[in-house]
Amino acid sequence: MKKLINSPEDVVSEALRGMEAAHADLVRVNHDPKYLVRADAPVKGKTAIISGGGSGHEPMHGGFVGRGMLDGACPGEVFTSPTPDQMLDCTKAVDGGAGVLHIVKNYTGDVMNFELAADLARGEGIEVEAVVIDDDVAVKDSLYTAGRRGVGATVLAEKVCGAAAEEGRSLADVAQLCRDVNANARSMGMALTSCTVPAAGKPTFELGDDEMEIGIGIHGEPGRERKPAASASEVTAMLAEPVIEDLGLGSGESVLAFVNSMGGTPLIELYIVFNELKAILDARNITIGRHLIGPFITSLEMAGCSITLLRLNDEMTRLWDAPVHTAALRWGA
Amino acid sequence: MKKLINSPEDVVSEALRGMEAAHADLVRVNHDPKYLVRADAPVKGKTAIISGGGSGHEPMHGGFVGRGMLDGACPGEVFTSPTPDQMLDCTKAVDGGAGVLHIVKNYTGDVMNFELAADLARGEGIEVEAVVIDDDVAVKDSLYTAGRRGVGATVLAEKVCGAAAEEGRSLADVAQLCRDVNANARSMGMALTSCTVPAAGKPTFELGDDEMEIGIGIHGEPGRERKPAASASEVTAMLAEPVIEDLGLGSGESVLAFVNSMGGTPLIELYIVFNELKAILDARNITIGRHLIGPFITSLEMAGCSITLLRLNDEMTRLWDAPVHTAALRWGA
Amino acid sequence: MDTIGYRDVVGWLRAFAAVVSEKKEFLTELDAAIGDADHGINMNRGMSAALGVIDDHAKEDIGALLKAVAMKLISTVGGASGPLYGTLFLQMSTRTGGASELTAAQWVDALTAGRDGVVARGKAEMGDKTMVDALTPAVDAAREAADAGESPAAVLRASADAAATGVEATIPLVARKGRASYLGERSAGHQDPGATSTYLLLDAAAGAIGAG
Amino acid sequence: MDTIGYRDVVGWLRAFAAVVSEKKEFLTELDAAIGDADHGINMNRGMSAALGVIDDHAKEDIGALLKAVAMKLISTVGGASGPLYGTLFLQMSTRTGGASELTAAQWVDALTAGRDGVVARGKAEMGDKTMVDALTPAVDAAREAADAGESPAAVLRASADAAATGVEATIPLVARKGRASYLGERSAGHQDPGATSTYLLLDAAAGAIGAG
Ligand SMILES: Nc1ncnc2c1ncn2[C@@H]1O[C@H](COP(=O)(O)OP(=O)(O)O)[C@@H](O)[C@H]1O
Ligand SMILES: Nc1ncnc2c1ncn2[C@@H]1O[C@H](COP(=O)(O)OP(=O)(O)O)[C@@H](O)[C@H]1O
Ligand SMILES: [Mg+2]
Ligand SMILES: [Mg+2]
Ligand SMILES: [Mg+2]
Ligand SMILES: [Mg+2]
Repeated sequence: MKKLINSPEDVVSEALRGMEAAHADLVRVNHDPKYLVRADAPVKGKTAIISGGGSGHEPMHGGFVGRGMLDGACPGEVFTSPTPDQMLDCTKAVDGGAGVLHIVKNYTGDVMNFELAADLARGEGIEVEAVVIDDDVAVKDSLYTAGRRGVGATVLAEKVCGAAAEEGRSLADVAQLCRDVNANARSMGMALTSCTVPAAGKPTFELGDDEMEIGIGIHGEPGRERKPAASASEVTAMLAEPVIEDLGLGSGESVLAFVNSMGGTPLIELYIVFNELKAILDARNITIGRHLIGPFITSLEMAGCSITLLRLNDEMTRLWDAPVHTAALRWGA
Repeated sequence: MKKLINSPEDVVSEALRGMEAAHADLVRVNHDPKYLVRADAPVKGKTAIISGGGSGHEPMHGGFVGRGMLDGACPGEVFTSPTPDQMLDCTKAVDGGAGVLHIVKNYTGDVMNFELAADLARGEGIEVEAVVIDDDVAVKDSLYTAGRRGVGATVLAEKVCGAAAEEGRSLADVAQLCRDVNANARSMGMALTSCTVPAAGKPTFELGDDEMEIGIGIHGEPGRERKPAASASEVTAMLAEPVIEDLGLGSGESVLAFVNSMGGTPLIELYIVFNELKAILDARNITIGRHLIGPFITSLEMAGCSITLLRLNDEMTRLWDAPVHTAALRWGA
Repeated sequence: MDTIGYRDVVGWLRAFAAVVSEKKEFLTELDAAIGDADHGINMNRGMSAALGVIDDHAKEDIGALLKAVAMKLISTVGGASGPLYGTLFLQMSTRTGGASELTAAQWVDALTAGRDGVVARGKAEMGDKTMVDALTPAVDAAREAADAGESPAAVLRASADAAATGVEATIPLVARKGRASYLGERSAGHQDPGATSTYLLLDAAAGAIGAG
Repeated sequence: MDTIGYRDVVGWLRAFAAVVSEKKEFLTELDAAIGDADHGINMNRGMSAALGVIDDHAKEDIGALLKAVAMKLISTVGGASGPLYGTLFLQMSTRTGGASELTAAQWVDALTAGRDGVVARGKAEMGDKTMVDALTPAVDAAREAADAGESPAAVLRASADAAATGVEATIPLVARKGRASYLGERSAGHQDPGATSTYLLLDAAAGAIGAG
């Protein structure tokens, strides 16, 4: 394992210190327990939004804390859910009296830890709603399983809900919007290489020189299917088609197309994938109303990409366009 | 070689089509010869700035075309300088009557091709100035060699000069500013892995499981020294110290600190490096006035990072802060 | 010995921390195959922290000790195993508050409460390929042994052996809860990491307390 | 034959394109060792495009053909070799404009002009580990043979052989121009890719024209 780190145990805390050193204008960092909140938190009277999850997905979530997006974020160990005490303290630090939305990715660990935290926060008199994001079509959604994973839609939900909260919308409203985004977004990802959890020291899985994993999540866990590596055009179809089907997207609709690098795939390849995605959507008369291209929800240095489509309506488009000023997403400010 | 591409020959043209599909609001793309210009080019009366170089360094340069930064960019084949006909046509497409600055990275190929293009453009009555960026302290600067390479300072020069041009400054002024930025910026990079040029199909060099290259450029070329892999703290010192020495930075000065990923190094590690860099600069009483952290001048999927320091003065700080709206850098707009 | 004393419980927790530290890589490898390669790391982070709690614990109150360990695990482990192990200890603590020694029957009651807590939190059933597949047979075997009037040492041994069998039984299963469930059919053929650490927990009890 | 005709020049350029395509990987490997692994790809892209120019060229004017090839190389090769090879052919064309055949002496004049153009553009001297290290000995050997009244075939063979020796001589050198110079001492021990392709160019001339 070769990484630009000092020791595996210190990865998360030192990166957090780096964030603190760089972005003091945007965020305030707490080190024990670990969380970060926007510099002006708590914003009185505003619905607050926090998220959290394992580290290793940067810039998510810490890079999305700031005006127009998250009020706070809780980084866990690499690929490991944060703990309820982090979430509780972060919830208290951002609550401006209008309640706090927890945006939770659907992983057993995240869900259980956020549940514990929400119980504790409610016990201290803070209004908390939790919305679980589960947009990954690679996983069969069933009553008898853990259900779909939360992946790319998380980034979109954090932006759209962040804008709504900034406009002064109530906790109930913002939570409903979050559910709407989740209901209208689906994702699918693939990997060309594995990644190495620093504390484990070796790749989570091994892929042959001409193999790829289709349907991976964001934790370096293997996907549903191992296949021979294929062209960008074939891979894009394998990802986009199940997403389009599952969303039931029809001719004339408009989407936000999010082409995400898992970390190790360079931008030049993402644009090739975007070009293919455009062709697939054009052929179905689906418009790309907005887009996001880059490494936003990653798995350390994993090579691969994911595609997320969000069915847009006028309100979501407007909220997407609203000013945002965070370390990783910024416009109109 | 596993990449999200269709065929090695089509990488650059398909990625350019992806840029075109995504960023029609920001750029206009010409396919033969290949170049892109900001959507409103030529801007009448404004000094225009173009740059160009091999592809594989994305987002540089195409991702920096737009208001407040570049007027145009010419992408070559991967790691290969573009050709004079691209540069000539791009120069003509952006010239608003106030002349065109060519920002050229100091590589034999880039310099010679831009020289040819400038001669041709001048022949057609366009005023052209060229500034060669050579900020890489890993290379000894000598009359008898090709001199230092142009690396990270290129991004900073493009931003600062782009802002100055937007303010209406003359070609001579903007060119002088570009020389000032170059004179006050130095960089050093390192790699943990090689990268694979699509057309070559295998890694440019091989690094052992516990080796790193110190003093690499941005073309996947080997560096000056192969060393055992070291901690983030040691690596940061190896990069930052020669930069600080060469710039002659003293106590009380302020810098723009640019911590760049070569492509495959994830953001979490960049923040660890930034944290170390902050400690090194703090110890010398050098202030980080501004910063840039992320993959901005990359070498495909190479793992590694580079550090660039730019000595700031009030004017450069102001120009750095000025609004910019490009695919890859955006603020204040 | 016909009871499990406070010192036995301390010995058990220390032994569990030791074996988790020793088998950290093994547990992580199991998780790499069907999860995200952190189970050993997670459990070791938690149990190392718990050691501090155990050292600092003065009062000979088994319930209070188990509760302190539970809270430490909840705040240090994260992931799925943090709330699950936290809940296991937390529920055990509710049945052992104030006690400085436990009969075999009391132990079985506590373990049953712990198992019920895990099921309530994680909603896994037998056969879902989770720690429940080790815990439930262990509870059943312990109860049977206790009902038969066996010594605490024998009860603990019986529950550890049943857990071992339960772990074996996870191998062919297709996971239906937790991260491994995303793999679908591909999860079959691998031993569940959480079930494995649960076996280590119960085996540590048999070792530490049986020997004590 | 005592002159080099238009068809000979066409044969030469086609043969060069063929050998570049065949040795593309080899040239790229040489460049991988001390450069950026693209020299074979660059040259092949350029010469493939040049083939189209050659096919389309109707007039039996050697200078016009060389100029067309030069412009095509400049606009398709990129990198260092694009302007350098472009300049080589462009300067050769200025000495051969309008001619449909060349004497050995005229050929040597043209090659000398080409070499001078490369030196003017790239500012490399002998011993800098560049294509100049193949070109300059080749020019010298060609001139000597021509001055001695040898046939064009012999002149071309002499220049190709000298280029081969020049390529060999680049191996121990430390590069002082181009990308390889960034390696400093580490560039020693490797054969220069541009010198190698220059040898292939001159060897193609000897093969195509000597045989014709
Ligand atoms: N819903 C559940 N109920 C019971 N146990 C579960 C559940 N989900 C996961 N587990 C257990 O947790 C183990 C994984 O723990 P760990 O790797 O530490 O957490 P994570 O899956 O969050 O990385 C699994 O092997 C399984 O035994
Ligand atoms: N200044 C120079 N003068 C003459 N030849 C040069 C010079 N710089 C580089 N070369 C030649 O160019 C070759 C490299 O060409 P190529 O790999 O195609 O371009 P690049 O270095 O831009 O990738 C070198 O092997 C060398 O022979
Ligand atoms: Mg985990
Ligand atoms: Mg090159
Ligand atoms: Mg796990
Ligand atoms: Mg080269």
